[in-house]
Amino acid sequence: MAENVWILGIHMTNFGKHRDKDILDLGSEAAIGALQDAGVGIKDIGVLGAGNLMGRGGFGQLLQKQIGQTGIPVYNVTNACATGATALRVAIMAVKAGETDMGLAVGVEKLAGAGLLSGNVRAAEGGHWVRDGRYGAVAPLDGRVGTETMPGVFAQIGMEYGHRYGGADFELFAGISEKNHAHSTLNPKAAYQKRFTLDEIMNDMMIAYPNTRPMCSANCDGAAAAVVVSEAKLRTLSLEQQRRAVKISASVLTSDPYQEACQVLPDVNTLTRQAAATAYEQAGIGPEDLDLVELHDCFATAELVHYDNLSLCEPGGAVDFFKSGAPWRDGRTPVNVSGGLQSKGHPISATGIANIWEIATHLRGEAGERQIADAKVGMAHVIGLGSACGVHVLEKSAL
Amino acid sequence: MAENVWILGIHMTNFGKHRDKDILDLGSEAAIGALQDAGVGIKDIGVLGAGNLMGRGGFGQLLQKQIGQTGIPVYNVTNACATGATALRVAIMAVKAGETDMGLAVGVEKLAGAGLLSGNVRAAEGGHWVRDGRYGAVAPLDGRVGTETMPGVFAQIGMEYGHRYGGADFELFAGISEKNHAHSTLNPKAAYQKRFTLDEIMNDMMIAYPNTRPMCSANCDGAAAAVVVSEAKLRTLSLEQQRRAVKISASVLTSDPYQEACQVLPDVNTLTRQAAATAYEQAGIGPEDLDLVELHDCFATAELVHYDNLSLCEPGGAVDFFKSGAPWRDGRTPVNVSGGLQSKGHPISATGIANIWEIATHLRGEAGERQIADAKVGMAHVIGLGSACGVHVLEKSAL
Amino acid sequence: MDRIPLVDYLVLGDDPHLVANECTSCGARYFDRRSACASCGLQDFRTVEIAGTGTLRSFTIVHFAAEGVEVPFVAGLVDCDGTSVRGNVVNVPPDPEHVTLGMKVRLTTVPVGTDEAGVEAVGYGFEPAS
Amino acid sequence: MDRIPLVDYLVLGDDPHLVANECTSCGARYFDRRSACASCGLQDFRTVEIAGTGTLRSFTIVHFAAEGVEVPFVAGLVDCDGTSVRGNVVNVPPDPEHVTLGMKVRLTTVPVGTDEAGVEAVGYGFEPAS
Ligand SMILES: [Zn+2]
Ligand SMILES: [Zn+2]
Repeated sequence: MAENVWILGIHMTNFGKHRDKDILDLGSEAAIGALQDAGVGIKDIGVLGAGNLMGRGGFGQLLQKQIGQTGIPVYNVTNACATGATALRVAIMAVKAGETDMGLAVGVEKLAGAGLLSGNVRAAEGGHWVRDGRYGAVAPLDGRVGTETMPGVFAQIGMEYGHRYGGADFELFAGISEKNHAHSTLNPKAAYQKRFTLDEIMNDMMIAYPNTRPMCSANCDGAAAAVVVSEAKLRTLSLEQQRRAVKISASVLTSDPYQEACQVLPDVNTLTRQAAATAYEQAGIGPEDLDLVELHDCFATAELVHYDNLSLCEPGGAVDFFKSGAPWRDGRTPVNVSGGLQSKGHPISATGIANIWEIATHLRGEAGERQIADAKVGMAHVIGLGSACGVHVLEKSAL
Repeated sequence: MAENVWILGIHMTNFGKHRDKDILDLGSEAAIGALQDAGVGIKDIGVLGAGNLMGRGGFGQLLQKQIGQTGIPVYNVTNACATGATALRVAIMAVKAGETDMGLAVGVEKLAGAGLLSGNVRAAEGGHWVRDGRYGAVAPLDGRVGTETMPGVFAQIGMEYGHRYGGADFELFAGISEKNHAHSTLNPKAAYQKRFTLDEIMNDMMIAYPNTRPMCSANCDGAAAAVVVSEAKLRTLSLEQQRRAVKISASVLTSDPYQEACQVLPDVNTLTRQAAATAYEQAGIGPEDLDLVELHDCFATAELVHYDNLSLCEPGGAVDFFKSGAPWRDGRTPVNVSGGLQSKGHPISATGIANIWEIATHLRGEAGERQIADAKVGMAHVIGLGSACGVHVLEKSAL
Repeated sequence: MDRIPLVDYLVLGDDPHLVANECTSCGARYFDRRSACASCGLQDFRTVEIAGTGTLRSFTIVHFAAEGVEVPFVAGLVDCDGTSVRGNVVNVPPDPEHVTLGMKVRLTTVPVGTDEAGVEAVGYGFEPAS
Repeated sequence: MDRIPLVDYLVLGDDPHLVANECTSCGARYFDRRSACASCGLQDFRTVEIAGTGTLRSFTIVHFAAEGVEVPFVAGLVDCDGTSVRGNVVNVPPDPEHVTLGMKVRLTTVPVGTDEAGVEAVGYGFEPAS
């Protein structure tokens, strides 16, 4: 039985526009912040998991040149929007495998002003038709055979839930966004901290029905980093470090198992359900024990399906769950009290560590104005299309 | 103490030009080949480490759609030319951490006809000078402040060794290439299987003195994959599987520790020396125990320094080591009997698994015409600039 | 005039229809070429015809898309007798009053364009079937 | 005419020279901006001048390079009194008869070009010092 792994230190930069900072500035700020929060130095670290999608590669080693080149193994990882969680998992695995007793995971992205992230970039061919790729397509398929835009893909994912169970209309999805923007007003690190009325959200610019602009995750710049430590090592550290440490009760990464329709619409449900089920089992808790949840609301339509996927409600009961007020910060299971990706922002590779920072900050009782009182257990969920799903359950220290 | 991990199955595609195959065809061929070689199916696999540098991302999940979507965690990794070894390390760590008892690692690249891989692609700016990046450069530095081409960088790495210890002239470097091309004639999977004379090598097209064209690694297409298994699980499998399994006696990944000159010329020495030292310690063997070595001869000038870095010779003794004939296939420590990257080819992300395939094939006694008789212990070394170094020590099964 | 399908899995002619590669072992269907079956891992496939009518299981109305894509358009997911198909919903106003979950649709062809050699590329979509 | 250095660490004027950011704690030197010291992790730097003469510790003669780069040219690694510097070896024929390991070199400036505003960019190289 491999030993428990804890978060010793964690840091998130402000999310938003950082015009004068490159990915190394942001990554360094997060990494150095996490080390300081942990009360350790770079020479104490035995492994680096590094995540960055939009840069030119080799981010981990570039970061070392800014924070300390100590010869430790570096794993540059990518898993779309789950890249940060994947970097964290690698650091955790190295500790569990006994290869080191302390690891660092860093995720960073510069995305401000990136505009619409779309899948299909193949240029139309001049001259004559040429069959290309595994569909033998003679022209780009985006827009001709459905959509490859993220707002459109996730709109369909939400609408499919509505088709299956009913009750998920435009206003309901907009209400989810209303909640998250309301939550964001208490988060000084969020890219946007502005409350919107339901009307404002529904009458804003339509991106992909039913997702209007405020219902979409905000492209922005940011970084987050975490120091993880073995329980044996933690017990040798100061009482203050032990008190602030956060237990990783579950750490799970899944990919999407085959499902009939997954070739035409990414299935974000099955792999999330499996990740959550495994996480509850690893942590020995149930959804009713969660004091708060940060889930991957890349679009308002996505948040709805994950209430169900994470078993926060009965199967098929996500609409009722939302309507009951449960996921508001004063509800039964507060969801995305950070403001979620729609207002906090979504610097892709940072997201899967930033959501853990949010949970950890509440468990430590350091969340200031937006503190969920007496939070003891929380869950962080992230999903990257392709697909990869990361679920972590975190617990307040009882050391 | 985490348990031992073994290679249960391993496969390498032919290296060369695969005009009608995409990275998924090649990756599938390698993965399915490794599974068949292991005598298991995709449903037995609990983790996937996936490496591909030049594709559009998410290779691991794309591969699953070709060989089986089973929901297992996928880690897409990159570490320049050490990407394959990094994918393998992730699979090994997952097994060591007790997260699964069987893992798959796959590396693939399509590089045929890629031409020179150069670092600096910033376009010259029209109009007026603009300071850019952390050097405040107003124009691309490649060619103006030294070279960023790989043949040039590694030429300097070899020449620096010559400056420090003497004796490393053009002819000596060409001789290393002569050896590897001679070795390649016995390897049916090599991209090039042609013997060159020393004169032919020295009079071929000069790329970056002292590296002529045949002294440079060959861009080509290819893939390699390995199935790793815990020792406990292996002992439940058939006697035939146990007999053909190869023990991973050491598995090490390092990055480059700070050294005075590393900011101006990548230091491929220190991290390789550290990786090798750790590997010898993990495996409980010394360089004198190695029956064969596959090392990262991305250029003839690189092979020389790694004789020393891997302690195949006394410190400073690489020139004498080569002149003694030791690294030829009939010498004391055969190096790159596969033909090395200069003739076998270097499909980047495949390389760090393909070199392990070569060693494993000899340890199993299945290397045909190029078999190193009675091989019991071998070492595979790979390095990616940035830097990352992977060293594995493999041992013939005694089960 | 010569015609070429937008994708390999669209068969033109008198009765345009979609085809899929069906795993002979487990029955999983793929519109693209697969090295092995993502469901069961086996490597034997046969070509099967997909039903030309179905139910709209999900949709979105795309207002922002990549350059060159005409908006708004309706992207949908259609259940064709058990096989899920992705396609645009066409020949209907692109608004939530006219496009509704569960509506019946049928396959139709859509012109894509003509190349310099005079070959017309033809795609597909789904139109209301009621 | 206005002049601008090719890189921040080149100082033009009567006595052109290179400067580096030196870690005040461990003395490690960096030509680029660093968030913290790669050697010791601390974050305090001062500017120091680099010696203008040195020894050629390694070189290559590049015959194939990216588009727009003139070849052949000599890329070198120069030991300037303990600080390693990357730069081209200039004002010497680019062949192994004239460029040799251990040769003494000194810093010199090299024109890069002039922009539309008439500003000349100036780079640096090393030339034989004997
Ligand atoms: Zn099947
Ligand atoms: Zn320092």
